[in-house]
Amino acid sequence: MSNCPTCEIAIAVPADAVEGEILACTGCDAELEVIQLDPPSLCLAPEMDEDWGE
Amino acid sequence: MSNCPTCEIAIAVPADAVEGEILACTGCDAELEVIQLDPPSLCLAPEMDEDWGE
Amino acid sequence: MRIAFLASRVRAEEKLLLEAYAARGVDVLRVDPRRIDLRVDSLRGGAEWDDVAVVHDRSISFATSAHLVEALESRGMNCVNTSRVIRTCGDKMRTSLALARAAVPQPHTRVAFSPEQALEILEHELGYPAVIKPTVGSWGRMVARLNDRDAAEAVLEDRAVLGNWTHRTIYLQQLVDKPGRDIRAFVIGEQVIAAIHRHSEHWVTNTARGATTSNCSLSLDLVEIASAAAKAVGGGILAVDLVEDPQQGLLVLEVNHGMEFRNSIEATGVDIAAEMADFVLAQAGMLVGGGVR
Amino acid sequence: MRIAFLASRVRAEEKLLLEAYAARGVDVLRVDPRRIDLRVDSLRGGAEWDDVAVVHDRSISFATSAHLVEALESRGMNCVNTSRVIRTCGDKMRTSLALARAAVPQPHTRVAFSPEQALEILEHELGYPAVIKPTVGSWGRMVARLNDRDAAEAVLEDRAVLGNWTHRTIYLQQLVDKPGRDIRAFVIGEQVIAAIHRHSEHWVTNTARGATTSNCSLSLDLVEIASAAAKAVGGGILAVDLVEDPQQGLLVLEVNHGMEFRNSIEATGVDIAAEMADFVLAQAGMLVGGGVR
Repeated sequence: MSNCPTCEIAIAVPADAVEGEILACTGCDAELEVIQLDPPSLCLAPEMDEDWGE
Repeated sequence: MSNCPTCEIAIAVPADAVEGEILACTGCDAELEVIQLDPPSLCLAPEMDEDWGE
Repeated sequence: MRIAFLASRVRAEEKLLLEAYAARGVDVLRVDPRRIDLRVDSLRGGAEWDDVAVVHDRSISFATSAHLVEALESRGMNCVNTSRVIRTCGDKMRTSLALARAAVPQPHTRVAFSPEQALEILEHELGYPAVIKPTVGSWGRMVARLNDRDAAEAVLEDRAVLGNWTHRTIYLQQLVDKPGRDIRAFVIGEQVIAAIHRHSEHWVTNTARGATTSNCSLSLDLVEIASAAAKAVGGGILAVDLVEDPQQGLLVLEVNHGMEFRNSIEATGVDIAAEMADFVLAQAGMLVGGGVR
Repeated sequence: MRIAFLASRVRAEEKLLLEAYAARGVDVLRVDPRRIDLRVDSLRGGAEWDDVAVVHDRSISFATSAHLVEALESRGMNCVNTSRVIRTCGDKMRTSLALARAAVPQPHTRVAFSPEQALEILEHELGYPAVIKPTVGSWGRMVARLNDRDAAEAVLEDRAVLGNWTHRTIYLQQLVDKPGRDIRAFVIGEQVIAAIHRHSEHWVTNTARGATTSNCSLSLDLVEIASAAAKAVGGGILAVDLVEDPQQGLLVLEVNHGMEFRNSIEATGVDIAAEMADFVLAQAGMLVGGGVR
């Protein structure tokens, strides 16, 4: 478990999560990035930049 | 002769001027571009862009 | 031997790719570009790269991709895609030129370097409706439909005032009267492995903007033009976007070097991640006769 | 046969070049990029280019230069400088990589793709004072000296918040303790034709920022490193900026593809415009035995 840095709701980081994965917060819908796995730690995902994409 | 589009002072466009040449206004120091030679016509030169230079 | 996998944001695609490598027993060095300390004054250093046989780039930023891959290539590393392909696909004007050099059909496309000239082209050549696209960018962002001169003047002024210098190259295109859908063809190496239709009520048919997908059968025409487009930009792992023009037939809109494909696996029945992983491994001589070496 | 001269803003340099061509009796097609209607979907069209033997690019915008020259090269035209050279010189990270590949000495230089990593590099590798430069840009603009961590944090945050995506590639360099001056060497083809010292009380020694110039004699060392730098980026008409480091000797800072030279003619006694014009004409086979054909 970890907490959303925006709304502080507890979030279960899936067992198969990897560093860099994006999760949607179940409380406030914020985009969160898994920055560490053990112990799980979340931060707000960076905003989309203009040159991002495929 | 032509007039500065900013301060309206009369400006003598040199005989050897070419299209695209930049003149400094003698009245207000504005950067002016010669956009036409015959008859001479001046406009405010575009502002410097970030990727301009050598 | 191992592969290096460049990714910051791990999307559904990156998870599928990492799973594909794991299923093949491949040792993967995950590299987050945000944490790389890159020497550019010398090609020495970086012992962790010594046993990397091939680099699979999945960076989400065009600038990062292009710069980082070029730095790794400078060290002699084999990268998929190559920096040349990334730079060509990441800039729509350069893509158009590459397609033109290979005589691959595309919509009528013009470039201007001033808003005044852009308006001239719209008024006297392309007509309305037309489309303006930023040369760099994805997911349909800032791709705008110009239905008349008023719209054109507004958008051109916006970008001149609000945009940065990369918006000064103004890329204009005829609007193709497409039948509510476009086509995305997945090309790996020389091979078109699958294609989808993207359907939308909106004139932008991008899944990032809500388009739905269905399988698209691989006609001879489609295979020919999609593989020609991929070859034109330098080849690799690519997604070619096409439209069906009622008069001109299939036209290539763009070629993507960092394609997303999560919605295309079910639609096509093709394991795109597996095909990609096998191609990358083959580049490093790590895949022989269907197995990992 | 004639030459095409690409320029929007006509600076002192462009006037000198046009005069040099006029003095040689060369027919010049002046082309203002702001008024070009450029087809990129096909290589046909543009009859006015048919009798152009060579293109001399003096566009002041990097994006315009790179895009337009590549489009003209796609039509088979011979351009000075080439788009490859423009793209390498116009991006400091790519310049550094090109110099590194050719083992040309340069200051310690690192690149980061996140502000956090940039701070790591400053704290643990480069130390303070250090220099941050935008990868694209000239005239010393946004080249900032970072004397401590506070300055680094401020500038990195500014560029992350206020900058565009081209600022996300963070280029960091050791500050060279130069003796109040740097060197600019003019290289045409394989030849170093002249060099100047640029003197300034300010640590940025750029004439656009008030530096004064004096002649710099062409030592064997200088000629060797400047011509190696020019060759490393692809050759052409180039200005190589160097600093004299007390320990490391001559180091290359950057290579300019669209050099200014108005203040260097008197200082060096070399007619730089004439040398440039002759080089361009020679590329087109228009200069034979010292005269124009």
